[in-house]
Amino acid sequence: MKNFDFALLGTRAVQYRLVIMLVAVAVFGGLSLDDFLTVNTLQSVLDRATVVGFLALGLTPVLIAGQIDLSIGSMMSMAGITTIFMQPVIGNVPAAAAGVAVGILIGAVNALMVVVFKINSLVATLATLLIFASLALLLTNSYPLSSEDPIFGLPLTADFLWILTPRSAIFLTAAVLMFVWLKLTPTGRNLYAVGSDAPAATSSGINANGYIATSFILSGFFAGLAGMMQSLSTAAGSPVAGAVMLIPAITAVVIGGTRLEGGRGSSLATLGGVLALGALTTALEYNGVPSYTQAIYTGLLLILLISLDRIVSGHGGASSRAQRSVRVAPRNTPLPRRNA
Amino acid sequence: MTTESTPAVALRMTGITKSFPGVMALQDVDLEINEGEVHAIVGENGAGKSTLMKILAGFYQPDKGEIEVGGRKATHWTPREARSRGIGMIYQELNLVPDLSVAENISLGAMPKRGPFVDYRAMNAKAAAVLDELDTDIDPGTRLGDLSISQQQLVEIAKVVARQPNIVVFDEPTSSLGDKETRVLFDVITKMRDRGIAIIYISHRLQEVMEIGDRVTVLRDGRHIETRDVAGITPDEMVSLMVGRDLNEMFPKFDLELGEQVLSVVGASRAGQFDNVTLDVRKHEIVGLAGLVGSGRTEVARALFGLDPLEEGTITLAGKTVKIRSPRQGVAAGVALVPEDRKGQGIIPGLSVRENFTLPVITRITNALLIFLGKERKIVTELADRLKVNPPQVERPLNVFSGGNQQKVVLGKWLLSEPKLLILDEPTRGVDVGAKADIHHIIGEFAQDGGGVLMISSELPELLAVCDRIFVLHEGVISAEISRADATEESVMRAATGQEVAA
Amino acid sequence: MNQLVAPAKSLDKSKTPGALFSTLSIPIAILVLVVIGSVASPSFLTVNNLTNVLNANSAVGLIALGMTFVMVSGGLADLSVPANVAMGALVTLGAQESMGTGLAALMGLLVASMGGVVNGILIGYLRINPIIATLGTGSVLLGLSQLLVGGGIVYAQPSALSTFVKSSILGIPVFIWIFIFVALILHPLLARTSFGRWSLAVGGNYQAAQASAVPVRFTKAAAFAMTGFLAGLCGVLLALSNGQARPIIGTGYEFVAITAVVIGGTSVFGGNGSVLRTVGGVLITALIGNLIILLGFPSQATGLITGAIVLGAVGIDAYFRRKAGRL
Amino acid sequence: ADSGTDSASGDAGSVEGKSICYVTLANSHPYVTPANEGAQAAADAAGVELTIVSEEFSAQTGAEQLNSCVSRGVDGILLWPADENSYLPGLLKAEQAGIPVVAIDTRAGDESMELIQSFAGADKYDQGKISAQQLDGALDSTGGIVVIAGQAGNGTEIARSGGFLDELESMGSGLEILATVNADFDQQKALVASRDLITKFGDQIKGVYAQDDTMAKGFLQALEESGLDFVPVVVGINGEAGAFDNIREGKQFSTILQPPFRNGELAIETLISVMKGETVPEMVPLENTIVDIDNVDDLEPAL
Ligand SMILES: Nc1ncnc2c1ncn2[C@@H]1O[C@H](COP(=O)(O)OP(=O)(O)OP(=O)(O)O)[C@@H](O)[C@H]1O
Ligand SMILES: Nc1ncnc2c1ncn2[C@@H]1O[C@H](COP(=O)(O)OP(=O)(O)OP(=O)(O)O)[C@@H](O)[C@H]1O
Ligand SMILES: [Mg+2]
Ligand SMILES: [Mg+2]
Repeated sequence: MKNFDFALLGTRAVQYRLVIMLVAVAVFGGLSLDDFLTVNTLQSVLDRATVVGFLALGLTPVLIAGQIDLSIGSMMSMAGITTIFMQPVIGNVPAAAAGVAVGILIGAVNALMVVVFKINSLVATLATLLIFASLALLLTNSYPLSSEDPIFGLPLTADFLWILTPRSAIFLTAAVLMFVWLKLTPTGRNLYAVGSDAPAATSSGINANGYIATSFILSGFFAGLAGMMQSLSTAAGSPVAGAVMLIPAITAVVIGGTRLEGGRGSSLATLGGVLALGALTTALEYNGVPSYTQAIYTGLLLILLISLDRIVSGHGGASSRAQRSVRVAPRNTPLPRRNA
Repeated sequence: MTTESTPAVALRMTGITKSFPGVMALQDVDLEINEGEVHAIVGENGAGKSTLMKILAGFYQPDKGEIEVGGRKATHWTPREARSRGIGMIYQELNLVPDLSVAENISLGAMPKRGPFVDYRAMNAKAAAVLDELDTDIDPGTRLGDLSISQQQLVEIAKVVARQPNIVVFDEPTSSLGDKETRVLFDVITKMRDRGIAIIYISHRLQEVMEIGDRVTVLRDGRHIETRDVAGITPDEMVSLMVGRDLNEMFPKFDLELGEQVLSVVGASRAGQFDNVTLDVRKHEIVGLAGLVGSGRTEVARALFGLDPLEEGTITLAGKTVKIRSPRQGVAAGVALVPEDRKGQGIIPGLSVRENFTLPVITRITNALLIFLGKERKIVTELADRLKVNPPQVERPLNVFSGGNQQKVVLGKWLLSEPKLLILDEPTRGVDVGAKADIHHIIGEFAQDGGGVLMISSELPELLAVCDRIFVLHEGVISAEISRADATEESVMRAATGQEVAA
Repeated sequence: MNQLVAPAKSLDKSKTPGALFSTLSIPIAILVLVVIGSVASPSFLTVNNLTNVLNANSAVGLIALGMTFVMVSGGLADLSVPANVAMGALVTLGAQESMGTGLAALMGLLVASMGGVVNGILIGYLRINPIIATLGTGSVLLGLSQLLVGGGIVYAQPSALSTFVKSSILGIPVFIWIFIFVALILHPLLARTSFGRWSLAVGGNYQAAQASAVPVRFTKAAAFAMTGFLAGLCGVLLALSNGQARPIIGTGYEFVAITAVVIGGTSVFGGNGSVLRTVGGVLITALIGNLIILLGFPSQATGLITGAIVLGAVGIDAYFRRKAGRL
Repeated sequence: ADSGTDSASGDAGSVEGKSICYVTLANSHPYVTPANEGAQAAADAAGVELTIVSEEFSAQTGAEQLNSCVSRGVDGILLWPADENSYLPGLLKAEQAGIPVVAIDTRAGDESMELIQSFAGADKYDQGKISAQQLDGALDSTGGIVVIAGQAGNGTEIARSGGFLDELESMGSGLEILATVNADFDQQKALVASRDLITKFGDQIKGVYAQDDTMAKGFLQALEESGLDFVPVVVGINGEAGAFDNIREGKQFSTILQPPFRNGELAIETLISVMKGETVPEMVPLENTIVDIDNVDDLEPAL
């Protein structure tokens, strides 16, 4: 009896973890700081969450497709320096587009490596992480570029709607749109199928490679967006802007509940993860908690959540049963090849 | 060929040749399938049946040869193209997505839409309709990964049926189905045939071929041997065409004096899986464990080996009460299990035959530190020879071997551990007649040498032929213990379906 | 022999282009780099420089050796390496005063190994995804190590042990000896022992290995514990030879180690790999670093070249694998 | 933003109970940590509430923290710029909100500096310049040198490289830069790179500009290992204890001492002056003290 209650409690805790975390952070922040639960703070939490948020959002389809993209930070840096570099050359708006385009382009390179050359995505994107981080430094000679029009990007982080700024509004919209795509449209469902079992999806006529490629390009797109917005709102294109972004982005996605094994996850969960992490960071920061202690907390949170998830989902015979039957799906059916 | 009523040709494959590195999988194979016929394809493991079908489905490109569907030549033959031309495949292995719902799986690749969105209502309705046609009560909303294997198999079939294809390939569909499900499947196949659909049916169970097939094509070593009307062929003839020789003894049975008890299980239970199971196996004895799919046979086997330990009950091995809570303890106690899911739990695909063979006993061929490679090679070569592993190259990775040979390796792996009790879960599933005879022979020899065998099989004739005694499970409870003399298909089936049996 | 006709022509594994590539690629790559080096710079083929090449990556190479087991056993990668390096280094120097250099170094090794054991428990026993688990533990451990030094720098006191670590034996630096020593232990451990066979099996098919009475959880956990230990060893050695340590001491080592293992041809999917090949991978990455400076390339280009080599090596390997029909 | 300069000038003289947000470079760093401690001490002394947030070397993180400090409506902001440009938008917001900003340790770009009331710290650009002068002087403006730079793109690296190169040029120095490597302010990386540099150039290396003392130490280690007996002029920065030893032993030519704790104090004191409405100079210098064999025994190492 007792056991059963614990299991149920655990299941619920995992199910509603985002709500629990957000409430806990709000209570903790509200109690420890008198200016935490204010419009200003909320706005700043949301606004600060957007850059990591875009990266995490881009990572979500990749993880759902059962792949991983370590190069998001490098793509972001490349997009940022492109945006700032191109401003005087082709004008502000086209330069912003060019920044995003660079993200898409590198995403396409990742897609090429994974889908055409069949390199495991962990390795392929580790390589592109190294390559484009290095390229960003070489291109800028390691100096951050400063924008010739620093005012242009400012409206991105200005007051917009109540607790929103324009860029956090774009981020929220993107998260909702992605949710609709993933959950309600056939292509979204197909993406889950590919991540859950690519050969099986292929045998149903789903172009698994196409979906995997798309997910990498999307990741590039969002990293490009992150880099573009970041560089515009700081009026600088730094070659190392993205270097520290990978871990918070992955953490946010995973805290949200998307699996690294593919087949499960959602962009709203990612949104929740991003917000929970952002709010926690802000609350700790305002309390003067040193960054390394924050790292301990977030690390513990990550381990705790994922262990809880594991223990709860690994409970009882039902799921060992489920695991067993999943194994029957073939691992060795080759993916289709185009040319004879 | 098509003389009298000239039925329309649904599919013509001509001169199909396909090689893999080192293997000529298909050589100049012709195949012609008519509309409204069930065309069986038989052949030994590795004969090339699945390869031919994968070419038909667009998964492999043939090195040479042409495909003609519905009178039109196939160009740019991809899985997508094949599907759009009405070819449906039900594979030897399941091709489903565990994380989506049953309904989504059934509509996978062609979900009904309303505007840009998935029309979930239509999708669920469609799934419910097809599942109903297949006579199952699976809820379309369940996550597929939560279903049992046989339920998944039905979903797989539903998925293909739902697409209303003109040519349907069944590649060993019954290997994980029980008798009831098999009957349902045959009904469905008959209905489809009567609607004019061309059906290709691959199976190692020749009785099934005799029952459901109209014509049969025999492949051997990647070559087309013969196509004949089923009415004009006997299973024995089929077998000799398949192996190129006569097989006189399919189920060899050594009659041996039974020894003392090897295994005795009393009151074994695992919640939700089986309850109060009591059974025993003696030296030299082959004991069958029969039951319908889902009756809990696999669970009993796994528990005895320590994969899912018992919650209640005692296990006594060779007179000693033992606790088996992990496969390591199982092996230490002298138990071995050949699992039903060969690909998932039997083989390590990337390792060589040698490394697979010695995996459970590797600590026994080491000194304090290192493996004796020479000794390992010697043991393995001998064993491969004895088990007729084909090709006899023990350094090749196991995944390039055919199913039957993989199964021999799994079996051999456990023979090396010299168990007192050998548990076999569907040891001949998906295995051809030749290899099957080999496997039965190996099992017989093991019993002869003083081991006890507990064998699970969904093929009743196999159990009846091989076993000295049969326990029957019904919904996790032993419903009968039947001696060899009393065992008939009827008596076992009655117990398995829960009808009263006087044992 | 067998009455059933063999459908397969006899196939000699070592003669397919893929097998040829995977056996020869590393020696060839090393040769090519050596040729480039000796053409480009007269100082390349000097004993001194070649010692430098070996010496450059032998500390992080230790981690690559451990990481080989992680990858082979299907554990993907250990991202907590920098934290364990820092732990090893900081604990050693922090405890040096109170317990003496030798004991302090053991303490450092112990703490880093504990980090590895925690990873092992999370990944092997709780079966948490290695990337996430090690990201989490790495974050916690690095935070702890910073907490430990209150954010700053710890200096070493002169000691016999650090003099020894900095010295050479037979003209070869102790670092290289240690690397060779560890490689000589770990190579047969993977290739010739039961544990090695278990690692390959666990990486090849976890379920089947479990059903073959392989101690799957232990095997997987041990790989991470071992990597934690080796990362700690790397940290201890660096701290003693540098005479100081900071929490950032191991930054980026996880990527260098992964790169070396991958260039060595170990599959990220697990199930195959060899320590000897990782040694080759370590050599190649070291040669690249050496050549970049000798050729006068900007050091920012390291990532570009290393990344390109990883893509090339793995891409070609994947190509041959596919051609051989083994996915 | 009802607080800010208006109220600060309203009751000039007292800043007790006011709040300062300090965006620091890092929480755990040999130089930054003592500087943070100095800032805390100064704030405590003045009765000001200090919130320290760390950007962990990332200008992007710092820029967002700056924004968030502004939106919290603090009374003053102390900023440690991690690069030249990224803080401009946040500084504009601070200006609109009337919150004074003082920079510590590193200068921001010129446009940004216009929005910053004062800068308290050793000038790193200046440190680069001093290093150039030291090397040029010691080598009589001839010979080859190598530069062991910090982490590419890092603000300190940029300032120290910039000052060095600009000064060499403006002096018309005859020094020839043989090679520049980035060793990320890491001793081990400097060691590995230096081995290769020594192999390649040998005694052509007449001088070494290491952008901090840990990297200078790495070079010296490599030199020792190589067994070559030439003695290049090694110039470092930071005034670490190890560098003091090396200077005493004649292995290192000089380093530049800047006391971090004092730096932190100075910055907060400057900011408080601004908050009180006092006029402060554009730059409150923290002396860059050159340490060499002549004065090494009179000074205390910074860290
Ligand atoms: N991807 C592959 N790479 C290499 N060889 C292969 C591959 N697929 C099949 N083969 C080989 O081709 C031959 C034919 O295999 P196929 O799977 O078609 O046989 P099958 O008749 O379906 O056998 P089974 O009854 O065991 O299913 C076998 O020798 C097999 O080892
Ligand atoms: N998803 C599930 N969760 C929990 N229990 C299940 C699940 N699916 C099936 N079961 C139960 O597990 C028991 C054993 O099922 P299983 O199909 O493995 O039996 P079996 O006799 O080994 O059949 P076979 O090996 O022929 O598939 C049955 O009582 C079944 O109802
Ligand atoms: Mg087959
Ligand atoms: Mg079963």
